[in-house]
Amino acid sequence: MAYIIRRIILFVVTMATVSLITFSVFQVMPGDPIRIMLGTEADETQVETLKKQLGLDQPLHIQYMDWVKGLVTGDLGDSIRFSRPVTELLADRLPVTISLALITLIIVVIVAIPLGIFVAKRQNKLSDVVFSSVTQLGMAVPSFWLGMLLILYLGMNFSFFTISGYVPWTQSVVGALGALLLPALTIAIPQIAVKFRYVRNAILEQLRLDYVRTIRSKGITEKFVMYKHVLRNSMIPILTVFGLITAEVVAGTIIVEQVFSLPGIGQLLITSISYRDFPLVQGIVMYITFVVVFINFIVDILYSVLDPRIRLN
Amino acid sequence: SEGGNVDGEKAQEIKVRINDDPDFLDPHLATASISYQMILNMFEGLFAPETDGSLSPAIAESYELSEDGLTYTFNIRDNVKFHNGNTVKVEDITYTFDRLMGTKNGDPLSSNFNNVASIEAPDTDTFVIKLKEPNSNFLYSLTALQSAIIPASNEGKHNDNPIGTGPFKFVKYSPGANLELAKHEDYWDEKLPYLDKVTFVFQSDDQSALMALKAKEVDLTGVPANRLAEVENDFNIRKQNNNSTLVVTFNQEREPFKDVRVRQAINYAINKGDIIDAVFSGYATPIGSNMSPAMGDYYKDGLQDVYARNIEKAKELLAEAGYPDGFSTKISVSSHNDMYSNIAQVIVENLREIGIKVEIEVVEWGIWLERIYFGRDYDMTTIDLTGRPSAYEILNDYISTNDSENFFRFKNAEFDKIMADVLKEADRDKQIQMYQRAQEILNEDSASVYIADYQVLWASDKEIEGLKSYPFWFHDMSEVRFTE
Amino acid sequence: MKTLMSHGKNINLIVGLLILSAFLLLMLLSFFYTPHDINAMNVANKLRGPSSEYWFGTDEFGRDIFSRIMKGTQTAFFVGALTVSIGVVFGTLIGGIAGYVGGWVDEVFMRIMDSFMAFPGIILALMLVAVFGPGIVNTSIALGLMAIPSIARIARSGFIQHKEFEYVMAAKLIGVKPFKIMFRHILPNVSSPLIVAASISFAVAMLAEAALSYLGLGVQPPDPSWGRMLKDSQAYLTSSPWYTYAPGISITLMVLGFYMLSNAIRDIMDPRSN
Amino acid sequence: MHSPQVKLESSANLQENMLLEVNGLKTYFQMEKGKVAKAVDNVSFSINKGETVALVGESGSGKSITSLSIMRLIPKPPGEIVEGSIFLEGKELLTLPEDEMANVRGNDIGMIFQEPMTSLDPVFTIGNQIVESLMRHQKIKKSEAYEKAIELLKIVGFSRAEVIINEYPHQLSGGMRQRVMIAIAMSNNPKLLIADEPTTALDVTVQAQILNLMMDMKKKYGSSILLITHDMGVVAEVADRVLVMYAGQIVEEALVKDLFLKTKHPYTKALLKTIPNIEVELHRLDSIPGTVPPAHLFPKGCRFAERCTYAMAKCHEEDPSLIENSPDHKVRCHLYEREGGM
Amino acid sequence: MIEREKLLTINHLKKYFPIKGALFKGNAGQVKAVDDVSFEIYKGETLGIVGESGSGKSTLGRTILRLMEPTDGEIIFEGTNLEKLRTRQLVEQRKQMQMIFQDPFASLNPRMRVGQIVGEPLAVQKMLTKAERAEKVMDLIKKVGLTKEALTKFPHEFSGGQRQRIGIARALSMNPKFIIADEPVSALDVSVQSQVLNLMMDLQDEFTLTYLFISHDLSVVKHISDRVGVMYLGRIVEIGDKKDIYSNPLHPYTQALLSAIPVVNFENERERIQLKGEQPNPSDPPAGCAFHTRCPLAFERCKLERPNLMKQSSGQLVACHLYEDGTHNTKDTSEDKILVLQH
Ligand SMILES: Nc1ncnc2c1ncn2[C@@H]1O[C@H](COP(=O)(O)OP(=O)(O)OP(=O)(O)O)[C@@H](O)[C@H]1O
Ligand SMILES: Nc1ncnc2c1ncn2[C@@H]1O[C@H](COP(=O)(O)OP(=O)(O)OP(=O)(O)O)[C@@H](O)[C@H]1O
Ligand SMILES: [Mg+2]
Ligand SMILES: [Mg+2]
Repeated sequence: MAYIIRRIILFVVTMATVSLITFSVFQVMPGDPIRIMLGTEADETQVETLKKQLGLDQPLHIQYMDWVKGLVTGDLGDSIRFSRPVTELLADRLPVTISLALITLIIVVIVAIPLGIFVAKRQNKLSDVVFSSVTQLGMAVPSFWLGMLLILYLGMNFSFFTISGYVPWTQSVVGALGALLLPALTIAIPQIAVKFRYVRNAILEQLRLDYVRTIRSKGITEKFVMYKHVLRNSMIPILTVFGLITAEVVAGTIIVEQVFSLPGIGQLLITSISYRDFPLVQGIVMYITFVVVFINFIVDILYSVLDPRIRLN
Repeated sequence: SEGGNVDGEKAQEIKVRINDDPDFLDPHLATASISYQMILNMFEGLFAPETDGSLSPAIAESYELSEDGLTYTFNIRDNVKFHNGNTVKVEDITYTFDRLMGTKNGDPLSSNFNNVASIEAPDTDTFVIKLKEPNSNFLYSLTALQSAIIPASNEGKHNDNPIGTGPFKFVKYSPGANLELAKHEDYWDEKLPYLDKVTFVFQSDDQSALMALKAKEVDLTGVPANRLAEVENDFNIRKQNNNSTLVVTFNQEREPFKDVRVRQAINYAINKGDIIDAVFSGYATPIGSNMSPAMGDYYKDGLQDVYARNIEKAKELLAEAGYPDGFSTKISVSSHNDMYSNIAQVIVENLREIGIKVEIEVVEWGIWLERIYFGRDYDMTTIDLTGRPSAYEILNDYISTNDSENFFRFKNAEFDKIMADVLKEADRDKQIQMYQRAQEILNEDSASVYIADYQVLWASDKEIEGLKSYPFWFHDMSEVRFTE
Repeated sequence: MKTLMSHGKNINLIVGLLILSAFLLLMLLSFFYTPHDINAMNVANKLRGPSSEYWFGTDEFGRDIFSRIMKGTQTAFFVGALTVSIGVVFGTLIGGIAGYVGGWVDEVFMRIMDSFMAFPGIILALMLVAVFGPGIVNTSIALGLMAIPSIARIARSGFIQHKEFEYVMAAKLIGVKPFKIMFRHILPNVSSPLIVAASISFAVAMLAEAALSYLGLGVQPPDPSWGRMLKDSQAYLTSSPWYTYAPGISITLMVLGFYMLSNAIRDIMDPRSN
Repeated sequence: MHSPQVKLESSANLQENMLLEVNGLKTYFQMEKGKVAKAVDNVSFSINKGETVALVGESGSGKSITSLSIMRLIPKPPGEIVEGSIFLEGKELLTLPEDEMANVRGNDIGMIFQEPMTSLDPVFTIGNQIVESLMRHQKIKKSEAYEKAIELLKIVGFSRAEVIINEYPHQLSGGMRQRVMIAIAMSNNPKLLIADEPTTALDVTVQAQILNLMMDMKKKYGSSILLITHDMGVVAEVADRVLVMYAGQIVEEALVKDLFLKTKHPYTKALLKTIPNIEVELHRLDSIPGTVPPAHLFPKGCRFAERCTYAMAKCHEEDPSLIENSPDHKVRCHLYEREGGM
Repeated sequence: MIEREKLLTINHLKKYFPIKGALFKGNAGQVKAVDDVSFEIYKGETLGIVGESGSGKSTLGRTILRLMEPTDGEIIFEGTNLEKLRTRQLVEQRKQMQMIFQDPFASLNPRMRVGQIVGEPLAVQKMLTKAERAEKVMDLIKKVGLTKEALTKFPHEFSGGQRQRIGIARALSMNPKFIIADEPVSALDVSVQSQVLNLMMDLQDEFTLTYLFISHDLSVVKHISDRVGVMYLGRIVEIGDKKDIYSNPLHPYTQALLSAIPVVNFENERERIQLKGEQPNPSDPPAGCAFHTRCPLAFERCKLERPNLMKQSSGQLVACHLYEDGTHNTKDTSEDKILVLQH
């Protein structure tokens, strides 16, 4: 219990720090959102009117307090550029990004874990060497380039894939898959490369421990040693890594949405940064970090479920 | 577009790719040219811009100008309906101008009407505007670009649920994704429009857009020149002079750009052809002043060849100006479009040949606006000046000392005088003469290095007809339709 | 060197070093010589495929891609080295102090680091680049700042572990000053994971630079950057696909080299594996 | 107390009474650059039914590897049993298929390890780990297995067995864990219990508890014990017979009293003298110079020669063989090659 | 030994650790690693401290040297009150007091050469010139039985026993009067243990050193010590001359400890006192006498009242209610004793 309370406090502290960092970064960022929005044709009168309307003439600490108050109540303010609530804009884009992230996660999990186990069982054999080389190559390819290559070689040749834009699930499930599969693969491939290695290492790490020898000395067969004991114990370190995946997949979507022109949060974020649409960017960043921190929080809680040493401390 | 409708006929629904979201849907607030590209389909002014740069009557059926050139009396067309079904009344027109000028409540939304002395609605069909000074260009501010007529009853909702009188009405806006419009059944021109639905799809990346076109995910898009070959056979290609002015310019308040000889030297050194080839794959029209051939009669031909590349001459001029060994300077460009840094790279190479060492500084668009454009804190820059329907605006904005947008800090008394006089000149031929002289001055004085008006290459479904090109950014959908 | 040699069998080490030294040589050479002037434009010659004159073809300005790839090694190593230096120096300092001093100092430092790590890397990079502005040095600074938290964590855990070791106690006992204990005694002993982290950071920095350049916010012209070239090549992906291969493969190889090196270092330093 | 001398007289009896026989066991480890660590090098010994045999020697002498070889739990690679035979009641273990060997482990042979802190799976309950062992080798239902587990825990001295069974290893102290390990090892009444330094990591008072418990269990189930230790006190108190290992070889084998009172091998002699003893007051302790050579650098000849005060020229040249000096006292030393060597 | 000169006096020394991982300070309690310990050490003697793991032996040693700040109590070294010293003075004082550590792997900086390690104290304290330093280091290395080749090698090139010698050389480099040896031989193989013990005894004679020798091995402590203190859960339960403690242990814990040691003795079977249960959790020690939960002789009072160290007629000090009046309590307790016969 104390463990969970401590995690919750950490969670809140982290989010508070994140909000302060986010807000401060935007204060020191040069560039005026109104001028950017109005461009070269901006009319001085229009600029002044807008500025007043958006409350950008308030002192900083008041702006921050207002913003935090809004955050807590779920009101992220209005976008400058789209003059509409940030939450609404997020809600529009979320289905794309969430679908992409989930598909990616599923691909990574169903490939990386079995592959990791497979390779761990064949430690030092040829396949281990081969996989390790392929892994490193997978990690080394810039994801957007991988995306470009996938478009070039798969997207252009198979009509199943939609190479730009998004098809809502409600419109066509096949269409949605066609639109999301290549981008998901683009993010997943380097992730699989990294993650299966983690799985392999976590398992090998466990196999080295004394308790495995005890289990073997009881006459337990290798299958049980691996799937009942070792895997269960490896899940603890593996979980940490798969917790981190969220952050990486989200980061991945940002770039990949750009490559595949998917109207997700990442794309919105990038344009909003260049438009200096503070409320929107801050909202997106807070939202994303919230998800990341929250998932890690859940992972921490899951630890305590998996690991009695934490649960019963 | 998706499939056909029940009777096998092509559905009259089009998807048009647009680079970016509109800044505002409220036509009075919008300033970005990209917004007008879409929203002009929903709005009309008293007049409508034509493809050749002239004006045609729209909500105003006809008008009269008083002798002194100060009083305009407009006769309002009968039975023009807003999208909400209400008929346009003269009160709506008064409301529109009050809103723009900030005369009734709130701040002015536009400075275009500072010259207006008064507005009046003497009867239900007549609307009168009185000016403080004559202005031959005034009618140009009466199109939907500057004064779209909007209903008084929609006050407070103009941005969320815009209502106008145009051939298409607002359905839904999904920020970052698309803007959906539908046919305005009660449009005053009964033949129009043909299309039932128009969807503007936002997609910033040209490469993806091209692929979307190939995949039939959009019906109309601009394509990058270097990939024209890929679509030439399967799609209709229209090359539209953008009526924009791509310039490489300098801060003329700073040394050494104060000196016209330095500016001319740079003009002689820069190879427009290379820029056009490398950056636009050849699809651009070289220009010699702010004006593009897209402006028809107003355009002064020949200026584009005045500064044909001549390194010797450039060096001579530099030497005369006191820089025989050149100098070092910096070109600051925006990162929002790769075109600028690409041009800058050519500039660096070109100017190196006459001993000018140029450092490239790439800044974000926001910073460019703040520091270079509004702050005028720069040596050299390159930018594409958006085209406008009015010759006056094209020449006056950005250039004339009486315009606040003159970020070149160009000064020329004769030029300023012409631009002042032209407003008082009612005769079109004389106006043309004056405008052409103004172009010559810009060229002689090397107000900047005029590179080109690059072409937009529109690729569209072969079944589409009725697309029109304007000397500014406007996807006019009113006469567009799918044929068999 | 002796330990390095005794791992002669290590594929990672051999291939990693081979790749990196090839690039290093290419970089050194590029200071004196490139087959063509890297900026010389010849628009008439643009987008030519690979030939004996232009090994990797020419770009849209008719510049020699091979020469620009060569010059790009300078940018790559510069960005990598600056990023890693910033990350390692500040990361070690922060992590070291937090770990060694402990208590509330540790708590505060680590909460801040946690918060930075909560941001997906690319977001932080985008925000920092927006603050500093694009360009080679600014990009490296932004990426360097991003590298700090993970390095700080590694340093911290090393320092926490080692400060309990008896050799540290022995040093305290003979009157060695805390700062010297931290950096003369402990640091060399916790340096192996830091070296591994540094070489991974190098790889990560190159990938991040490429990503930023792809978004148009990274290294800017006229600095030749592989990431930028990759971005430029996208416009010609279908018409001149070979344009994309040169920078794409260069980045991949270089990153691969650093990953392999880091794995090799890890293997050498950690006797348990293998 | 049994008396081995009597039984050794008839070889038929010997066969009948012999539980484990290890012959010429060689377990080598492949190291980098083709170096080979001869961790166990030609080791032969036997254990009789009901007997407690102690295996002593310094760190690195090959004690654990010998025991793991019997269990066939040598990590391969890098280790491998390269030669020898191991008979358990006449059944050759080294040639058994893996699944049959698994039936032997935990059933015929139970094992306890040195590190009680890490030898149990941290994420399963104590009960789960005992039950797992029971159900692996006995055809019983889960509920029955749990009852048996509670009983076992009571036997190893837990009064709160019902509670302990649901606890996790980290909730128990080292001594308690070692008792759980004993419960697991004994769960299927093994014929042989191998205990690899079961008390080294424990405090003296707890150590005494554990040794007592092992001896009790042995009495109760009639198992044999192979006890690995380096504590001569423990050896004297619990063993019937002692094997002394040095550098991968057995250098002396004797009944426990003989080893202490009629010590033969110079190494054993030296070892006994270096140990401080609370029963004897000494001003200075003897010590053996130098250290045990690492397993890949065993010297030529007698492996102890470098540290031996009695070493002769021959010792550096020729590897001595294990000489059966008297029926149950064997020694590997050139001094004893002819009768009455020392 | 009459009128021995006191070198070090410890008065009511306490060291409490807050429990880690607790959410709020204060509510989770503390580990009383050293709890009200007092004793003296006389010049030239060896005081052995024995006790089970976790009884606070190492903490005691480290607190005396102020490597850890004591929670309370006095440490008086040759008349100077150590716990009041400021850093500068402490460094000065510490030249007199050095330490030898348990783990021969962790106590030497793996990245420093042996010469550097042994010479570092001199360098840090800026004692002697460089040449003199080198000479002294050479001297020391020879004293501890290593050769000068050792100076340029790294610690990992040595065996455990050799490393411990290096640690001893380092400790000796500042000519200390007092050395705390925290389990200096526990990690060593039996055959090497004796080498190090012998070396320590030789050096004690040569340099008139005073040792505080910490170990959990009663045989080793007996071998090297003049006096012995027995610790249990942060407290000293019995302290006195070696011969008294070993031949006539009074505290039930000491008795149990001694009887638990397996010995080579085939003549007479020993009576073994077996303790119940395990050492209690140090963060939650039993009230009263901390040992009462395991004590075969415990009675009601032991649960309530904490006994203090009392001088006994036989010479040693004992903290046990059985000996309150300074004489052996003859109350018959044999009923409660669990006797286990061996063989
Ligand atoms: N995995 C391994 N790889 C290489 N060599 C090994 C391995 N395991 C053991 N050895 C070698 O085998 C020798 C004997 O090891 P073993 O563990 O049997 O010693 P031990 O007598 O049990 O010592 P200790 O008292 O320290 O437990 C060691 O010297 C070591 O060199
Ligand atoms: N730095 C610390 N923080 C918290 N608790 C500590 C710390 N150091 C020691 N302790 C606790 O203090 C108690 C005494 O520890 P100490 O190391 O002094 O025992 P010890 O007698 O030396 O044991 P060992 O024989 O295992 O070395 C233990 O319960 C330990 O958990
Ligand atoms: Mg062992
Ligand atoms: Mg200790």
